[in-house]
Amino acid sequence: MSAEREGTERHAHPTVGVYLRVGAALVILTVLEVGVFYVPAFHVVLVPVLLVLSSAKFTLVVMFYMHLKDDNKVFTFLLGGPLVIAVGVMVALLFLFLGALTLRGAAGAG
Amino acid sequence: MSEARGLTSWLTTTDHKRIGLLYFWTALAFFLIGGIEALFIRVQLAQPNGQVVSAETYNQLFTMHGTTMIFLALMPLGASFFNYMVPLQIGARDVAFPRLNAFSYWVFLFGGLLLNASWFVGPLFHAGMLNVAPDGGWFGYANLTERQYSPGPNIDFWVLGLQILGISSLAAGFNFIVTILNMRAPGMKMMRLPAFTWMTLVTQFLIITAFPVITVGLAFLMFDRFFGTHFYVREAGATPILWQHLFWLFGHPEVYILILPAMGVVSDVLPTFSRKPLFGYPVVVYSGILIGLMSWGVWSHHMFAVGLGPIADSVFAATTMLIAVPTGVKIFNWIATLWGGDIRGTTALHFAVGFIAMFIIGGLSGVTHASPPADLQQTDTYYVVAHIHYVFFGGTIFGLFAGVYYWWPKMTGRLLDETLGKVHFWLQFIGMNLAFFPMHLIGLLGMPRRVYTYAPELGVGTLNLVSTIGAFLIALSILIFLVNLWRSRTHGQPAPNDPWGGATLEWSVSSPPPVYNFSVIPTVTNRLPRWSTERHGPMRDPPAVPPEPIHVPGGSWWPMVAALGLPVLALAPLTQTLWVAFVGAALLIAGVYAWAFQPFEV
Amino acid sequence: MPRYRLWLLTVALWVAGCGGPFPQTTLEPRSDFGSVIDQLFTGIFWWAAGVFLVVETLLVITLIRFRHREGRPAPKPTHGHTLMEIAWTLAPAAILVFVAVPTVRTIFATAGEAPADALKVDVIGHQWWWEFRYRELGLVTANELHVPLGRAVQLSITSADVIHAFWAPPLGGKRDAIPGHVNRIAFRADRVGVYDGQCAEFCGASHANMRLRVVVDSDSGFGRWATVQLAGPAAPAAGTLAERGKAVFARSACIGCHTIQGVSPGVIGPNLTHVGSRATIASGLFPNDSAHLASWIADAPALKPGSLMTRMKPPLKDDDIAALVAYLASLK
Amino acid sequence: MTAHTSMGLDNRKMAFWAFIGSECLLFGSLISTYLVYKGKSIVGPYPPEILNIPFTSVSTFDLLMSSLMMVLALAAVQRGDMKWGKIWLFSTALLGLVFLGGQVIEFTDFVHKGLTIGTNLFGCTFFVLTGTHGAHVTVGVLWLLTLWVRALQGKLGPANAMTVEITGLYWHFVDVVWIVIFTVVYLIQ
Repeated sequence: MSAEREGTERHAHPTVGVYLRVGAALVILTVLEVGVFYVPAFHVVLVPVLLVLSSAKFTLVVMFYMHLKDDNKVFTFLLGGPLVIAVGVMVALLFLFLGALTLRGAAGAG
Repeated sequence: MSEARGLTSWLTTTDHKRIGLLYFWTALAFFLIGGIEALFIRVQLAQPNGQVVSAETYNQLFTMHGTTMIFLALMPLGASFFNYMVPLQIGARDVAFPRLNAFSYWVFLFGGLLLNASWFVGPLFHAGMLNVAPDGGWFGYANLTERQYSPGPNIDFWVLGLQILGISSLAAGFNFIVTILNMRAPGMKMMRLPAFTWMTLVTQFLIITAFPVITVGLAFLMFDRFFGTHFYVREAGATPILWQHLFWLFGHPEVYILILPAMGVVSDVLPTFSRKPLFGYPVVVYSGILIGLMSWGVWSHHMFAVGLGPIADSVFAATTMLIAVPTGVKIFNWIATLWGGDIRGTTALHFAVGFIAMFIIGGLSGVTHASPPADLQQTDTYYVVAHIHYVFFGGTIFGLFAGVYYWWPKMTGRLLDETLGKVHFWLQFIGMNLAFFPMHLIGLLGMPRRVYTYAPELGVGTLNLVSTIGAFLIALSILIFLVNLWRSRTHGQPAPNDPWGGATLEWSVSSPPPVYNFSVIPTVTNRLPRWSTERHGPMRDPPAVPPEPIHVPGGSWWPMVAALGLPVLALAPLTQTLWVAFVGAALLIAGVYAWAFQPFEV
Repeated sequence: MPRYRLWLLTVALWVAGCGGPFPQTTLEPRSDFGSVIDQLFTGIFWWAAGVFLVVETLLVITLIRFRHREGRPAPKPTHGHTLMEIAWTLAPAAILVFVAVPTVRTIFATAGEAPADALKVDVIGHQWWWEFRYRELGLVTANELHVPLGRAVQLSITSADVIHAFWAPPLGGKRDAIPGHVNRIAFRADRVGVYDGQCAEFCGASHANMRLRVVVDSDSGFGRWATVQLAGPAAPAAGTLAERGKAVFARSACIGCHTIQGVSPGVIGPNLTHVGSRATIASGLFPNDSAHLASWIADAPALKPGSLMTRMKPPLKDDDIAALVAYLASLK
Repeated sequence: MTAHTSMGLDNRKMAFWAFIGSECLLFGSLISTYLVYKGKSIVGPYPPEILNIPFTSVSTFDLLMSSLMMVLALAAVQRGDMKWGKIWLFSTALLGLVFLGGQVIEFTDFVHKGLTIGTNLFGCTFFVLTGTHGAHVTVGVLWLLTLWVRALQGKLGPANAMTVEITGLYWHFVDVVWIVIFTVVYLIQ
């Protein structure tokens, strides 16, 4: 056996207690999201607040329920690489389509 | 442990080597079909006002030529080598998921057959033969492909066929990523992987990320055509440009999906025949990864004429030009590999060097249309046709032929004839330059691409005739290649384990390898295991007879049954018959369940 | 003419044996827009040619010098060289700077802006013909674009159906005609003449037959042309064949698609008010003479696959067609 | 069966993560399209007139809870507690079914209010995006029920914990996608 083989997989899964606490956090975050949506005072910052809250939920599920936090980094890479590309593509497309007016600038085509 | 024989054993096979051969022969058949389509195109254009085929037929020919060559010939020829060589190169007994591998092949075959069936099934749609093949171009620009402008089933075949082929590529992508990351022999660290395996890995990452995008684009088109949505319909407030973005988001990575495997082959062939390690191996690997990454940031350079605005044009021009850097680095490393070597001019080396020489031209003309204003004169003309053929023919096909001549003895146990091989090479080399070089001029002189006819006043008749002659030279060279393949069955010299003195693991087993590949899984201690360098001697080849019995997994029908569900599902919208959809779904689900619960040990 | 172009053309002529003229060449620009693109391309071409020569020479020398010879000692297993790697990473990057800077400069210079006094023309692509609308002059024509010499022209390009691309190579680069979008190009023609062009984006069955001509007139010539176009249609003299043709036109399906000012309002096909003044018919496919016009009217799809102008049902009688031809030819 | 692998990781699990990576691009493209076409509909109904936030919040809550059930099922199977393993697996599938039922009610309601897949760009993008998600949920429910039946037959035990873990990966990913859709489609109008 070469040194590269690191033996069988370590099962460093969280305990049921952690699962329950994460579940509670997810519920609270969802309540916050819906709450923010209904409070007029928040409407100025609605989009950034919602994006932060939903990323938090996303991260919690991926880290704890999908065990990425303690699992092999290869899995993080297999999710993270494409995720970065997907987000990059999304931002670029929004820029190309919605930013068209400013982007076109001198071209003035629109 | 002896190999099963007979038709059933091939239909149910899960052996990566057999699947590799199936891929090879199927892709070769499609390559010939695509080539015949190309000859029709060239005959039509041999002179102005050509009358050989009608406008409608011509549009089907160039659409099917592009689609066939890209999805049914070049990608699967690459896949044939992934299948056959990657497990051998990493010291594995098979891929990670042998049945998924069979599934990929069958899906590819059925998808290809569905696409090509469109040539003949016109009468079923109350149209003539040769009337309902896809005719919207391999790029299928909306809104021309919408039902309003393409009412027939032509585009339906294209959309459904590509969706099916995408599933095949995706399944193979997951399979090979896991195989390469997780099935390596002891000691085969990532930076000891042969360059071909590395480029395969990068290619698979591009496949699993790029294909979902085209899947979505095609799904929108499918919904527009069948279910009355308006994803690309201007009248509903949508824009057909969305299709172009989705298509090229996939399309540019696709270009590298086609070229990276060929680069990998060349990176393996050059060291073997110059008897020198690949120069700058880590740099070649990293530049391959970089090219893969950068291919995600350049797609809009296919759309400079769309009018995205000066800022977007500048950004995409810059990223596109930057890609030339890692590509150039690879070329310099290949030349440096040859430099100081003891170069044996085998056919495989001829093709590998031909790849470099021709790919340089394709790369440089690529830089000329990375510049948006210059591209405004070049895009959609024959200049770009010249460019893509220097990249795909001079590049990918030369690279893959290098692979064929290099690995044929390993795959069949017979050597190909070197004299015929060199005749093939030189004819193909001259033919391709005759066929494609004049296209640069034809384009600059103002002939657009995808035209079934052109006016004599354009002044490009003679150049087109030269190009047509070149195309027939290529056809002749391919005939010689086929003769060579055929003759090798009976006249080819039996191949020893290692006819070339290769450094990588595939040469340490018999030709063709036993069904279990390695009698003993090798333990790898360095990057060139079979060579002696200043630091180490060659490793010992595994014994010819396994010291203990090796379990070889049996075959399975279920991957094929599940795969068959997909074309049947596709028939439902094509024929507007609902019950067919249920049959297809039932086949797919039954196949998957039976497969999941069938005992299968690797 | 820059030297490289002479060289290129020489090769082309030598191969072609006939040697042009090349009415759609991109290598002899006839406008400011065409010229800046040409200069940019020339620069990049020389860089590319230089790199091509250096690298291919290096490759060939390597192959000759290190070809297999009996008794050659085993090669030294060199694995790489960091400095060289850095060098051949930086070298192409440096060259690209020389390509990128003029590129970006030209992008902004050719972004489609024209001076306020530019002649503005709307270009609308149709399957498979071109419509040109001169907004200020209030005139509409098809397939033959007239522009004055030396005056800036701004084209606003769009499409009525699928995506096309407007391209008149001697006058500059192409731009896509996209339904729902307007793209602009601007140019100033610098030589009187007739320049050919054609649709450059695949747009269906008759994509190859969607041609166009740009006529660059002298200032006075353009004025004369515009005056003629602005006038109403010529009324055929009583008792002539042309007058009968007008009657045939008015009672047959023609009026559903074609405009003749004061006669019919159709907008699906090209405006025919002054069709007799055009040099070609069927979007640049055929010369505008009575033989071609007659066969075009009789069966357009036979001459132009997929043409929306279908065969007349019931077919027009030969003498009706002759009358129609006379009428259309009279519409100077 | 865990064959010895070079990274010491389970093949199927690795393939599944690659699949999930691939799915990121699938949903990324769908969501991009939704955003690009946001506000481009020429005719109504428009999102604010039709989206029912309280209803969908309950669906979201339901799907989050199903994810919690899923991890509890995994934990139970891993420690060999097949009684609770079966209970949690079934609850997960049940909550998935409830979510699907909610989607059916939502879609029917929209159609009654005049929004079909062909009505406008909002209809196109909304139905294809959430429909694709719903199709994923459907596959997940079938998968979970299959596991549950296997468990009832006594064919699922701690030795198959990896199968349950992979099912969980899929299920959580479907949940995560919904988290994004809920925010992007429903809350950011």
